[in-house]
Amino acid sequence: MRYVDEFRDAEKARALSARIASLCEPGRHYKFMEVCGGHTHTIYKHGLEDYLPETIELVHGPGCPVCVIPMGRVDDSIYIARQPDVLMTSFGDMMRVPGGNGSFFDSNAEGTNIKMVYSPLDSLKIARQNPDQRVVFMAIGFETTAPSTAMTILRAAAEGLENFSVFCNHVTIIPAIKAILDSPDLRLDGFIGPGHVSTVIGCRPYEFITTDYHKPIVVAGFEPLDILQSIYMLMLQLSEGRCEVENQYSRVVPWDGNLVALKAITETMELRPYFEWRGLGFISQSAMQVKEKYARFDAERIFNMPGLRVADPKACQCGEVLKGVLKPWECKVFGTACTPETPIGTCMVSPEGACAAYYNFGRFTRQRVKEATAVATTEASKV
Amino acid sequence: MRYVDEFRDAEKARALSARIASLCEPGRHYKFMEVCGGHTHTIYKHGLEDYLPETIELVHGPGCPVCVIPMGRVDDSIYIARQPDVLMTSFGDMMRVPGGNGSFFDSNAEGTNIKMVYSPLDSLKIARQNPDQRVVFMAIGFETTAPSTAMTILRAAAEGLENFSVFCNHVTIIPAIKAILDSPDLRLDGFIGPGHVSTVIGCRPYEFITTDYHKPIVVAGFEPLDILQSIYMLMLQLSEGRCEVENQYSRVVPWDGNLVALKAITETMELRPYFEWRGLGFISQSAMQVKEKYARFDAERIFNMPGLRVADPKACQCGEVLKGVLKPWECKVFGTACTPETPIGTCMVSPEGACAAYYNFGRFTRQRVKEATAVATTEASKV
Amino acid sequence: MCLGIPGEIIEILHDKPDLAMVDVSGVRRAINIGLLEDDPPVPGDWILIHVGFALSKIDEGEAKAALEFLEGIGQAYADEIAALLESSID
Amino acid sequence: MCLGIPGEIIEILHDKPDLAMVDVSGVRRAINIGLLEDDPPVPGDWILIHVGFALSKIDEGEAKAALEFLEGIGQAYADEIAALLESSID
Amino acid sequence: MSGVPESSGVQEHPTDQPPAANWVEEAMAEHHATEHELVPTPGTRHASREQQVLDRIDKARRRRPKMKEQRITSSHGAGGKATHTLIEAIFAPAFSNPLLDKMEDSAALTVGDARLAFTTDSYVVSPIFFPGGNIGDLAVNGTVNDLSVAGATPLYLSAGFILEEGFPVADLQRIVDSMAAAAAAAGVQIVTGDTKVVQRGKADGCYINTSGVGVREHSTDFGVDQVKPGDVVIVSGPIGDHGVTVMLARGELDIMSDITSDTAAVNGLVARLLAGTNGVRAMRDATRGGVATILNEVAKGANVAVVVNEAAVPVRTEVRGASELLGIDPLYVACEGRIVVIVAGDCADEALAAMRSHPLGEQAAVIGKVVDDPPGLVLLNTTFGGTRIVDLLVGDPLPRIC
Amino acid sequence: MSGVPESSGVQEHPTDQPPAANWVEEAMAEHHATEHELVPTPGTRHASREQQVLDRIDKARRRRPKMKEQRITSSHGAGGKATHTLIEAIFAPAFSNPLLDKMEDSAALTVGDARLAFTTDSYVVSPIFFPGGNIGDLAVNGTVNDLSVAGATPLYLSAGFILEEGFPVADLQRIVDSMAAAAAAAGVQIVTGDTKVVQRGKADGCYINTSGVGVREHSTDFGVDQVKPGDVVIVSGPIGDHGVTVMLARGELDIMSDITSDTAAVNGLVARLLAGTNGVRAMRDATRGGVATILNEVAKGANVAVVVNEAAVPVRTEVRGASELLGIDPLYVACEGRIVVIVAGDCADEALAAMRSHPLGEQAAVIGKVVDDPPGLVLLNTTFGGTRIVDLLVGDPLPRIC
Ligand code: SF4
Ligand code: SF4
Ligand SMILES: [Mg+2]
Ligand SMILES: [Mg+2]
Ligand SMILES: [Mg+2]
Ligand SMILES: [Mg+2]
Ligand SMILES: [Mg+2]
Ligand SMILES: [Mg+2]
Ligand SMILES: [Mg+2]
Ligand SMILES: [Mg+2]
Ligand SMILES: [Mg+2]
Ligand SMILES: [Mg+2]
Repeated sequence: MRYVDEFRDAEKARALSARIASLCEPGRHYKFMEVCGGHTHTIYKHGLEDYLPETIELVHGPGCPVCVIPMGRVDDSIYIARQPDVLMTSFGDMMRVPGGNGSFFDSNAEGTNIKMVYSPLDSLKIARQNPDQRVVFMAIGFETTAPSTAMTILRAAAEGLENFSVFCNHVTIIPAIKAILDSPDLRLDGFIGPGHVSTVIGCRPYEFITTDYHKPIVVAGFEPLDILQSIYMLMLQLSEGRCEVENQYSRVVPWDGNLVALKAITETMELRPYFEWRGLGFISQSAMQVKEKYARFDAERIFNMPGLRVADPKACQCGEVLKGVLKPWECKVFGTACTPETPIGTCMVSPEGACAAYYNFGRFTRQRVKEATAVATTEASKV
Repeated sequence: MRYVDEFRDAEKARALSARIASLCEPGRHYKFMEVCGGHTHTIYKHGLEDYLPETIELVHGPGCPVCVIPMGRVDDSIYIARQPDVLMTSFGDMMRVPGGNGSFFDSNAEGTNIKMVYSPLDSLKIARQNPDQRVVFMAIGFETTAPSTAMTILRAAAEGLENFSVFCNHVTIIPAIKAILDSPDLRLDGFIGPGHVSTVIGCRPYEFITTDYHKPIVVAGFEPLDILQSIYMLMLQLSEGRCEVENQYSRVVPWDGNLVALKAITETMELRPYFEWRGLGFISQSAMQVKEKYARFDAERIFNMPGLRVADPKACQCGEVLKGVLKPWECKVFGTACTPETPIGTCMVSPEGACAAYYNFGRFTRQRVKEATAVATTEASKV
Repeated sequence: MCLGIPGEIIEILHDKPDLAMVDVSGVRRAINIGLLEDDPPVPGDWILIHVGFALSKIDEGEAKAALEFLEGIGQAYADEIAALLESSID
Repeated sequence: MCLGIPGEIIEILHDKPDLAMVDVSGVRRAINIGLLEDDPPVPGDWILIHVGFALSKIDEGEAKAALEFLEGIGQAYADEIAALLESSID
Repeated sequence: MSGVPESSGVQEHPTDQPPAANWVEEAMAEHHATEHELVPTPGTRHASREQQVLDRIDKARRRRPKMKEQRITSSHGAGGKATHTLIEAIFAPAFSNPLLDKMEDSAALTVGDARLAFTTDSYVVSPIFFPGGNIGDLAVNGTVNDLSVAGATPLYLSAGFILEEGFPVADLQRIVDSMAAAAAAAGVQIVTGDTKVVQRGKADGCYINTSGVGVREHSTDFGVDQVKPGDVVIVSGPIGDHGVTVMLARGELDIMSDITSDTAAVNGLVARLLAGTNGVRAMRDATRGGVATILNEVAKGANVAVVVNEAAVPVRTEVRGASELLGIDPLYVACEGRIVVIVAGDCADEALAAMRSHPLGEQAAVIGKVVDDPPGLVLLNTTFGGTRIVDLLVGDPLPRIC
Repeated sequence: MSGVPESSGVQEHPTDQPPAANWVEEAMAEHHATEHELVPTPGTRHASREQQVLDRIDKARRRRPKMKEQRITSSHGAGGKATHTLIEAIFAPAFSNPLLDKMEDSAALTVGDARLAFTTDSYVVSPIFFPGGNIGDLAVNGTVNDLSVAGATPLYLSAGFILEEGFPVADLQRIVDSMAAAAAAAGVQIVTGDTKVVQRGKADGCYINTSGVGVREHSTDFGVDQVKPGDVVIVSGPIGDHGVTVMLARGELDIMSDITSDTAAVNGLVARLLAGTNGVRAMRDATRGGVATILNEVAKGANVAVVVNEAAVPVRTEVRGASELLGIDPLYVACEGRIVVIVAGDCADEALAAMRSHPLGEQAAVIGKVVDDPPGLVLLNTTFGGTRIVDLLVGDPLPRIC
């Protein structure tokens, strides 16, 4: 696959890996946060950490848009889905995320009709095909996805569709990064910036990280070489004493973002005063809501949801895990109250979250896995 | 079972049979019509003809309320059932009766929702339980069943039910008998009168049969001894030169009928100018429709049915078979165009109809069946 | 025409006086007795049931008379058969 | 975050000009290109697809530059390894 | 309103000749096409016109049955004529092989030296729970029974579940526990299984398929083709309990009763029977379609007549009451723990004695006899002393009003 | 709107403390109940707090799995973790017996001298017709394959149909014809059957259960418990074709492709393999859950580690394209004509050669190796040169956006 396979080349990875190792100051431990869930996925899927020296640690950030949706919003979605004649749509990723009373799958088992769609536009098609149903698109995602929702609202408005609305759960990444940066016990050395968010917002919004917090950030692509190169670029900045916003992903990310996309968002949505993030609590101005002008497409205005919050236990320590202060197993509720089947915090929702990964495979050290695969490779090559 | 088993006693049947035989004039052939499908069923179910001499023949009349419903009315019912949000109810017997495009079963296979009910009142319950459905009771039956429909309409009116109506296909027996009597080639010697119709209309309406047409009639019960006794009473009238309306079924049928039931019918229904009978054509004033006063419960007024007729082939000769003029196999379409799977005339709809019975078992003479069972009984008694 | 089955009134449902619980050989159903309002049945009465309605009361006396007639014919028949057999023995 | 996949524009659907047929390794889907209206893509262009929308055009020059950089590093690494091996043979 | 109209009489409809239905037109075309068949060919033996009509019907009947419907209807699942047509028109010709063509309750296989029986059934009963059982024990017993009536000892069962999204786990647990108990009671093991989940609205809670393997230890083969004139027909107990129970359990008829399903595994009963007599010709469990359907299959399969003595057929009082009220005939109502046995006439006593010695056969009764003529028919000597033909049912036994 | 808010920061919600979800309260209660377990008992070896946490998780994992859900959800049918939990929590304990407990694709029976294999599967695929096949050949091939991978020669199949009222007879005919053709191609006979019709809206057109009986002619028993470190893993061809085909055939994703299902009977391929080598330890067909699920079953069943070489796994270009677009991993996508074979390390070459000599195995490839540590895990050497764990899937492979 063009623009994919070239960036998965093991040969080049080995070279980068050597460069990175050569940049490590002896005795120093590095922690970089990959903000984005997509990066976490790439790192996991390709086993990228095998290319990093033990002294470089990657911290998985809050950038998985389904993982951060709090239980109360899942419950509100189910509340809407239970209203008469409602057909709800959402992305496949949302289906298994538990609310206070189970997930969308559980809710469907009790009679709601929540369907997966590949694109928000598919919800419009469903709405046209089912004029007697009220189709509600449960929208999630960061700035990457918000333009698609915005375009969908604009299209619905242009068509005058009357049985379509959006339950808007779009979140913005900058306030989440800021919340982490504001923590007094922060132990991060730099950020791998979210490449696809940046196609929309560009690279400028990260400048405060370098100017106000003096941490380097490299906006990175999603192939493993992209990430490895970004780490190399971060290490280079650190070793050279620089602290800049750099764009590793220049083949896709324009420095100024996508103005058409930003316009579509600004036309249809506005910032909320605050929004709850699973495991992180309330973060001000960290999410979007539908503007008054498009009120007729706003499920929050159409359906009178209870809007009840579901309390996370006080012991929940996602914030600390995200900041790299605590190991997953050090969280008080890890493995007892908080498990992959019943995740309380954001790090437990996706199997790639730090806590879920540790829960499932904590007993198998990376070293043990590497030895096993090395043995197998050696022996298999004999075959 | 009380009032049932006593009237199924073989001992008494043998005695009656001997009496009947003794009343036969040598060389004379007798034909009696049992008007009622219920009687046909009893005769068939209990093998009653084994008790009759060969010179007494029973002709199965037009009194099976589902068999006489013409294809057009079945099609109209299906048309109604296909309208949005319609839930139709009817009796089990109707489900298999074919219209021009198949039966209710076929129609359900294509998506309609036609449910069987035991009682018209059950349709009201269904209407209450499904306020978003338009429940239409497809009513069939002679005067026996019409009061139940009438009471159901009155109950719906009293409750102010807004999602219930009746597609009225009630027919009246007297015009059908008259149509048969009016035939120039009539070959009947008397009538076994419909016992359960008579619980409602009483015995007086049959008087014209004796006064105008000089044929005896005995209103009969539904156990085999009831029918055998009625035949005995008919034979006795013939042998004594009498011609009267007699009531064999006096334990159930009052001479004057059921005035409450008649009042309920008159309150809610009125005669139609004419109505089509399957295989018999149009008979004037032979069916009921809902009165203007109860228009809101009249499916014929609510739904704008096409009311198309489906033509019976000209060759159809049900009238002649019913009057005893033709044997089933003498009908031109018998066994080719008209079969039990695709019945054109009324005599082919129910397996007990003259044509269907002959189609299925014509090759097995009653004599052959009797011999077979006699052998088995003799041999079995040795066991 | 139309299937009619005898059943015994077990109980008039006092909350719904036009309904009676009726027993048919050990199975029970609530039956509408509104068509018998001129002469309402009581527990122990037998009625004729059609599509959930009681169409008429069953007259025990008439039933008995009918059976007696049938038994009479049966007896006469038996006597004749006996006489016939006797005569053929002779 | 958020899954983005490169695809090649095969055809602009002229009846629906904000839709383009896009090929991803032999499978095809109509993708909304409305977000690229400032610089509309043409057949042969590569775009980044996210939830049915084209988020940006892929810049071939930048991609080439990135790969050249990586190859440069790779070459340097290979040279070093070779040098290392040579030195150890010596 | 007295029912007497002022004037009456058959008359023509005032409008033009209406169109005929498609099927009527097709049927009439066929009619005209075959009409010439009735003209006696010179030189051939002259048959009466009646005989010619009968011959034509016979000829049509011998043709491979065709599905006239374009869509599956509920009748195709009722076990009567439509089910037989579906099987004969679609399944039998496509899958035809000597083992299948026997159309027995289970296939008689031979693998190496092992004589096996193999059978399958899916269970879709509604409601899933009913007095006397549930879909789970029904599924185990039904397949055990199809093996047993082939004279096989049931050994191993498979269990395939199709679950509807939303089905309560507690209900599934109850069903599974019933299956385990039924398997233990019948002495069989469930050794392989499968579970599928379908979307809400694509099933009815829970469907179960069980297939079963048994060993045929008797050297004789049982089967309908072994039946001969002179044999007698035995049923193992009162008929119709299961069918009436389920019909009433649906609640739509509002009829109350204390009837419970007869669901049970009959392998013990069959073992007792086979130990007690060598005269068994054929056995079937009288499920969907009831005893009448089984006997029609026997009559047709063995080309004999079966004569049943109505008064001898055991039917519980309540089953009779419900049947009279609904206008249905217990002979067509399903049992799930009753078997019909055809046994050589001179072995009837020992067969009956053997069956009656088993709890499930306490009320076993000889209900009829096999004779040679008229072949293919089931005849009934009625309680009333008359006779009639007991045909295959056209559809389900539906509640009737007339 | 630039994404940069004017102010930000974590803050408390302005309202009172909201109620906790029930399950959170229960989980917290459990948490408090087990908290004391972390206090090291005096006199016992002092474990680190991390080790204590891991021990506690391990202990919880070894408990018999409990169904947490009160209702069946679609995840229970997806073949991943929820399916395993359902089986282990509900079916396995109720039906437990030595044959079932092996949890193989088919049960290995012995009847008399005959060594048999017996299996069942229900098919509920939607859509019923898809490029490359339909529910009918799928049902025949699937059961043939479950017998084949047990090392058995498939002989006899049952066919149980659940038809929805209204299902077109023409579609049924097409399905039945496909089944007949598939049976003929695989050399098996459909010897017993059953048909049920359910009300409109109580099924999805047509469901089919097939069960199968085969004979195990090889003296060795194949099975996951035979797998040993040093064995190699072979797949018979490109993976994921069937699952991707069906996913796209539903039409909801609006993705076009020329991919067709790989549905095929593998008994010929297996026969070729077994003729070519004595080294086969275990075989499975990689259906629901895909190759990854099979390998997890192997790792757990044999208590070994399986190491897969990602670059060696054959995946068609289009399958890869669709998978990338939808964010799913071909390792989890169902095949219906591909097998995973575990073979002794020194027999890998002959096994591969044997498979490649058969049309269905032309693209067979060694994809991995069995080692002893860490037991129970599937590990992947990625194309990129990294490593990762390939776990059981939590639910269906769903289209993802992130
Ligand atoms: S265990 Fe992990 S995910 Fe769960 S609450 Fe604690 S830190 Fe958050
Ligand atoms: S065959 Fe019989 S039922 Fe059919 S049209 Fe002729 S007379 Fe009527
Ligand atoms: Mg059977
Ligand atoms: Mg069976
Ligand atoms: Mg059911
Ligand atoms: Mg069976
Ligand atoms: Mg399976
Ligand atoms: Mg398998
Ligand atoms: Mg299987
Ligand atoms: Mg389907
Ligand atoms: Mg399988
Ligand atoms: Mg069956």
